[in-house]
Amino acid sequence: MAVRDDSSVELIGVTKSYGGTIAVDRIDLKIPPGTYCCLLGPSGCGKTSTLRMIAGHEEISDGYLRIGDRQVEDEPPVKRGTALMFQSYALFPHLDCVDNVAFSLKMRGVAKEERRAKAREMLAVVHMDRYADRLPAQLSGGQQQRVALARALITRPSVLLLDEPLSALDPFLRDRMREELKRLQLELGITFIHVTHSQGEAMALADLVVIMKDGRIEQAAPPRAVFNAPATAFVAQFIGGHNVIKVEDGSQVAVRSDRISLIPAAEGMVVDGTCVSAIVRSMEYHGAAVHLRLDTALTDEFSVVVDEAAFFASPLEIGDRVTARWSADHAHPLTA
Amino acid sequence: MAVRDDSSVELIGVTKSYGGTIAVDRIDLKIPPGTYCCLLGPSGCGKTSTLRMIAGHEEISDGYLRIGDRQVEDEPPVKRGTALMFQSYALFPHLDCVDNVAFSLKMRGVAKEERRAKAREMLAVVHMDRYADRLPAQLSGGQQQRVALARALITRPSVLLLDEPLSALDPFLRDRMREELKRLQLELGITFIHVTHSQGEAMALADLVVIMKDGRIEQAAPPRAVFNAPATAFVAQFIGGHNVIKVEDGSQVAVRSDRISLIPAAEGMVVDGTCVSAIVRSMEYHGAAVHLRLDTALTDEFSVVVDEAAFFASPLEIGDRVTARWSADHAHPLTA
Amino acid sequence: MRETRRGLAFWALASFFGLFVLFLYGPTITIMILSFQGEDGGLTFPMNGFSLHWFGRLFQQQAVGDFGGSLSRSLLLGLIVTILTVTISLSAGLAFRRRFFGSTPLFYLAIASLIVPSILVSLGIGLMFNVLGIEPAWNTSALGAHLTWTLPFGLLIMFAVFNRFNKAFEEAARDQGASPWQTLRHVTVPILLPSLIGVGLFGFTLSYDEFARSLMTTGSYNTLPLEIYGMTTSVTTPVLYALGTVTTLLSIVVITAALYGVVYVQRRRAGKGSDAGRGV
Amino acid sequence: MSTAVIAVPKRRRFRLGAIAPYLQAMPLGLVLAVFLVIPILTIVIVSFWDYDSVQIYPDFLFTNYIDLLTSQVTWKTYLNTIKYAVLVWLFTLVIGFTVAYFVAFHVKSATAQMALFLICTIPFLTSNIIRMISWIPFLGRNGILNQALQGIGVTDQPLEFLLFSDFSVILTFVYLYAQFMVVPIFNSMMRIDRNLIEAARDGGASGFQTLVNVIIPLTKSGILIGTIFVVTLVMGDFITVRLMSGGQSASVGLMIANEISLLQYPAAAANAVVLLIIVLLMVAAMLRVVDIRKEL
Amino acid sequence: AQNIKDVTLRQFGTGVSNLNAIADKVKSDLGFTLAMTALDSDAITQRAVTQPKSFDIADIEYWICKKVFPTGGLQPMDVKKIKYFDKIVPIFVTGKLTPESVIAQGTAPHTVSFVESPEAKAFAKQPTQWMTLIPTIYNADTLGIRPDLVGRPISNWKDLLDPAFKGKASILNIPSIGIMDAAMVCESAGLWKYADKGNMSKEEIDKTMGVLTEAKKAGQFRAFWKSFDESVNLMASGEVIIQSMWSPAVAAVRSKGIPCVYQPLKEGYRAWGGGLGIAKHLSGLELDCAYEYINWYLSGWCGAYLNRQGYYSAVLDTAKEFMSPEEWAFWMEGKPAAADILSPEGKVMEKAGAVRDGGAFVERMGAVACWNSVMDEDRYMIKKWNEFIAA
Ligand SMILES: Nc1ncnc2c1ncn2[C@@H]1O[C@H](COP(=O)(O)OP(=O)(O)OP(=O)(O)O)[C@@H](O)[C@H]1O
Ligand SMILES: Nc1ncnc2c1ncn2[C@@H]1O[C@H](COP(=O)(O)OP(=O)(O)OP(=O)(O)O)[C@@H](O)[C@H]1O
Ligand SMILES: [Mg+2]
Ligand SMILES: [Mg+2]
Repeated sequence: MAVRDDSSVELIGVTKSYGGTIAVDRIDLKIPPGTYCCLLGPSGCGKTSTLRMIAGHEEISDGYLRIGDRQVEDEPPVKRGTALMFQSYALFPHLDCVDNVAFSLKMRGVAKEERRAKAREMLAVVHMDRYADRLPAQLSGGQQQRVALARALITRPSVLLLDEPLSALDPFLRDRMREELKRLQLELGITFIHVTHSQGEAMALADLVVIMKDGRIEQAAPPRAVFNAPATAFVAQFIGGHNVIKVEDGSQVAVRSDRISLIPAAEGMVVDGTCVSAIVRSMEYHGAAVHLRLDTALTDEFSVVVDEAAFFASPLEIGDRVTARWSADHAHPLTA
Repeated sequence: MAVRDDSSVELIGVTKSYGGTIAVDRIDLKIPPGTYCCLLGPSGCGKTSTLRMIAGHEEISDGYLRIGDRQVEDEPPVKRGTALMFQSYALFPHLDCVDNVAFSLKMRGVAKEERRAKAREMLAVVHMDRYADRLPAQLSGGQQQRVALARALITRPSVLLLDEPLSALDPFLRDRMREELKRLQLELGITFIHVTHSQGEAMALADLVVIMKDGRIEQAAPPRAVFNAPATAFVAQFIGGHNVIKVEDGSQVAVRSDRISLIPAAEGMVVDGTCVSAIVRSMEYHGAAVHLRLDTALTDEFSVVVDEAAFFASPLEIGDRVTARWSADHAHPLTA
Repeated sequence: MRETRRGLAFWALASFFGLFVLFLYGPTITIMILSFQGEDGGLTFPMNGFSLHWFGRLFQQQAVGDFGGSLSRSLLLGLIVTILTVTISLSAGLAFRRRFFGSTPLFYLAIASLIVPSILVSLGIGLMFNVLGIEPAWNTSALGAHLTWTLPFGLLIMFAVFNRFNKAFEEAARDQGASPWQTLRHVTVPILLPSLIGVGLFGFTLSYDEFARSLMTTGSYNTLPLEIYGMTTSVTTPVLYALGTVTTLLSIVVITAALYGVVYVQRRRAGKGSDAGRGV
Repeated sequence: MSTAVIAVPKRRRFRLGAIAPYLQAMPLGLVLAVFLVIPILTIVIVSFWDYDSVQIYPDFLFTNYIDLLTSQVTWKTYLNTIKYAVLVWLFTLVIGFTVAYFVAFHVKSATAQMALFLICTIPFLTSNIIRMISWIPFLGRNGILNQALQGIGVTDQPLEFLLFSDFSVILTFVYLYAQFMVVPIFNSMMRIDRNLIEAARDGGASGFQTLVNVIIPLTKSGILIGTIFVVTLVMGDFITVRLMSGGQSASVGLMIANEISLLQYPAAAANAVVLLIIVLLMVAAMLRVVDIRKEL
Repeated sequence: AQNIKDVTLRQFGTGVSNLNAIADKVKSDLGFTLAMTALDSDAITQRAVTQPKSFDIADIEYWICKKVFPTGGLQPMDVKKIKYFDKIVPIFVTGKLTPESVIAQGTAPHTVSFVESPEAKAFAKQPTQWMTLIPTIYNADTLGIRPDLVGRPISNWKDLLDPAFKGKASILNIPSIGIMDAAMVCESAGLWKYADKGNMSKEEIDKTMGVLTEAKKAGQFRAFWKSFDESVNLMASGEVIIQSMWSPAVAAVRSKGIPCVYQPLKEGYRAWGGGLGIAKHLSGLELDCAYEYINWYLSGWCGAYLNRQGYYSAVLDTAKEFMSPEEWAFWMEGKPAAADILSPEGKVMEKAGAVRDGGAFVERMGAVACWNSVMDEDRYMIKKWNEFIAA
């Protein structure tokens, strides 16, 4: 399906303050139509507040919000063309799946038969037509999520907002639902704004990753750009898989953990532009790779990812001395 | 610290039935002293039931349980030398951290000053001495977890039981706590039995991974053995990173996703011993690697993991035709 | 297989509970036995024969007083109190979810309403109506007096209920285009229905039984408790007990039916199967 | 992007949401104002009035209070009432706690819990007065209990203290009000995370230690709410005390009722104001311990 | 115009006289509806004072009238409209049953029966045209005893405090009435003589209550009763074997087959009387109906109905016409029953040959020592009574 033009979202100087505390601080963000956008950041950074302001469940303290070509910050939720999927799904416990999905049609006064028929169609889209007559309490987490999705989609929103939709699922299911969300978004051609605090999830899903910290945006870019060129030390650390290293001139660089190689220890704890003496602090087996944490003079945390086969060819023990080295090409300079 | 000898655990034909349903079905398991053991399996497979039987909070319906050299299935929790850390931590909300940790000493009648001093020491071990006077409600999830750990450890148990200790934490904190758990286990030299349904967690932590299904043990082995030689198709699928492929003689083999290479499509959808024609169904960016899902004639799910740099050197699009191939050395035969 | 045993504590507590139930039912049972008094029997033991006489008399006119009228007044009053208690407490419960100016004094006023001794409320309302020249009646002043008793309970229950109520349901409804009124009608009320029924039942029982607050507020026509008490100023007969027996049996029937209904609905719903807790 | 929008001044619309709480709280406020505040004010005002045997006269006198507070009877009666309140509180607490504990922690299925609860509720649907007076034939000199006791040979004389005594008063109070203690305690107990009990056991606590160190502290709020109910109900009662003591015991409520019966409204009002203040002080002291709004 | 059938008069009073049978008869004889509400005596006082509009007809006792009438809720009745006014037993008019009788102490009905004018609130010393209450029923109370359990003849009020009956005696817990019983006991025991038992001085109140308090502390009393029913149950269940009692209550005990005697005593009776008053707000057709009702009340059927229950009615002549000669002889003349005496419901109350306790009407009402009363010192009295209960 083609991208829907009315699904662009633009935040201009949007601010949220709760009494004295400022939860979201003058953020600007432009999301092109048909984008899968992930809001990523540590707990309390303002992700949910931002999402709820877009949804219209939280008043915007200051700033403007545009969806498509309309300015909507004073509109109620229905008039914005957004739909929100709640973290706990918030399915109405007293209604069965059909009636849950048909709820918004009922509110608009659509006749019973018609709205139930439409709801069944929508349930079919999420493969839940078999469970149409069940109550939410009789559904598993994944099934509930699909119903919640159907309920959100039946209003034909141009923007779907999701607050940590996958966090309540077990890891197995999480992967499955992740794929399905992405498929749906491509199919519908609308914008998804998805809040998460898992960098893996954001990487896997997003066209646009927005990394927030303390109510401000640190970086907003496609995932590859974020991973290969983190803008700040915070971004590099938060998305993981990077070592942030201070270089001589006082500035910092980021080096991907899988771009570092370990060689037998040179004498002493040498520090130099592209290599450092280290002691193995801990090791974790991750199937295809082994993750090591090293004690170095450079940083608190120095992590290295080594291919499993290579690692076990000449295994290391905790406490072993090694030298870690990397190529200067792989050292990406950071702004702060 | 040296391994404590009395920390071995042995389950012999242990069964748990709730009324009619059998939750745990005659399992045998021998855990050597000082082992970090992870119980892994899908929801409802009986992990919690097993753990709670070891803890003594659930009666063993049938079978025997040995801890150290004592047979304990009829002993109350305190006498078993086990300590349980609850998933939700179960800190006493009316007691501050010190009193939470000192609880078991109080029960044993240790004088107030003495037990509070000891509790403070234990809080120091988990770096929580600064928060000694706070109530649980005033702590973050990670802090609560440390207090719970301190409370479990103060009884000097020979076996520490943990039911999904990390699932309530955000991913950032989860990694940190994981490292800390492992460190503690090595330091104390006691056995940890840790329930999880995250394969990554089990791999990263365990000396012994026990994979359960429907109340039975599918495989119990060190993580590398599990990853490189999954015993059954279920294990291969559950731990992930594998493709289970039917071969000519009707038996199945497992091939690691990262051991598969993609080459430009040969004609038609060819199936053969070590290669298969495929169409790219979806792609997920994972930072250092890209995960692809392919449609093939072989299995429902065919996944391939490609190094990021290699992938973007000659990127693929959804819908592209490719041929996936692997070396026969990497095809590991499965028992069922 | 080992048997699951119940500990000594269980049986000790179960016996205690049994004794408590016996304690609660002792008088009820006494009433039942005595309602079968012979025709010449009185309100006390010893039994003077055995008959259904008093049940028959229950449906005839009494020498003094009027069961029919006062009972129907009490039932009607109870019903009005129930409806008002439910709506007012629900409405106030909704209000109290937000801090608003005067919320704390209002809350403490409600608590005060609970602890002001009943005769004072009764006397005060009676005097007030007198001063204002309004005629007190069971459906005005007594209604108000009863509400001062049932509303605080209703409010406390609503607090408890709303503390456990997930606001996301309402936001979801708003998101789906429901107006505030539609949200209340189609989401909040249905979800809270069991609790609201609980508040209603509670309010009804409190009102149905209220004596002291009715005493000076009922006006010309008595409610049942007053009527019963008034009847004791003359010769009373085991008809009183017959009334007690009949109302008790009636409420047992109603409650059992309600319980059975709930279980029945649960069974039927469960019949559709459940994947809850399964990772599908 | 159009930057023109930035020039638009921020407007804040009037929102119904802002006054909604007031509208929603209004019915409650009105009922309480009309049927509680004004009547109580009336009583307070009248308590300063003068009266003779037939009329009351607007005035501003303290004599009603002086008479009341300087009389020994007042103190005696208040003491007696408080004695009832304390004893009834004690018994209902023990009973209420034990019953709630049994249903909350020893009955596993939710359906069974509900059924047991309903069993405890059914007697309350029979009129209070009928239930109260039916204790008389049970406890009387020739009542069921005495006959049973004599029948099984526990005593050969009927036990007189069973009826028309403090014993029967307290018994009836406990009988009438135990449920007011059971319900809030049960409610608190059901909110205790079951894992806490296991955590206590895991820490080596015996059943009794768990009770003292975990369950009781966590049930405090329920106990408190139940206490408020029971204490205020007993403090204001007049009918139970009169009927069950055979009129031989005094309570504040009874004293007020006697004054009202002879139309000595100002005296009754003064007495009522004192009672109200004492009860309010007691409750205020209890509320200091627990914020019930938070604990519900 | 308003139809008399649509009129409903609301009457309240104690269960003693608020009988449904009377309402039924009113409906059939007069056509309008009489709605009866039964209350206990405290509630009656409260309602009459605080809710004067909640009733049309008040059925109250004379001592209550003393408190209620001055509050203005009732309107005096014009005796010219009362057909049988001249035939009302003189106790309620002059205070003397016979011209020679001594006026009894206490709130004797005639002292509160009249006011000077329709607006007056103060009682008149002499009969006037304006009457506050029209008497309905009255009686002379004495001690009721369980002859099977007291074990000896009872002849004086002081026997109530005989230690032999420790834990088995009772008195009324209505302060205004209870203290009168106590006064009878004190006088009977020869402790002192009251100037006017119905209007004691503080000192007399102190002394009287002192005696009661002592007895209470010594465990003399089993219980105090407040309502008719309580007194019946106390006696019937054997909790109490001697107590001050109402005549119909004795009858009620006896009707259960339990022996009970309404014991005439040397010192005489403590009497009480009730009457009907008309609410202030009544006017027009309703007021006419109220007068009609009162005239009907005195016209005999009602009197007979009440007499048959052991009370006395206000106009004896009319009642006599509605009673059989045997009944009249038994109830009013103190003669042995010539035939079985039946209750209004048709139950046998007394077997043939029985004699009414206390004898004839004149013997009983002629031996009234005092009336239930409200004293000038009632404020003090209540205080002392509360003290007594708290003791
Ligand atoms: N209703 C509120 N009142 C006051 N402060 C609030 C409110 N909601 C959020 N905050 C504060 O605003 C900040 C941002 O909260 P927000 O919920 O948006 O964070 P988040 O990024 O979604 O965090 P999380 O990952 O924990 O969900 C936090 O400091 C939070 O404490
Ligand atoms: N108290 C109980 N009564 C009846 N059945 C139970 C009870 N506890 C567990 N079960 C059942 O026993 C089986 C195993 O449950 P268990 O809690 O051990 O699974 P689990 O592996 O811990 O699952 P999860 O990952 O969801 O926690 C499940 O089918 C469950 O429904
Ligand atoms: Mg959030
Ligand atoms: Mg589990």
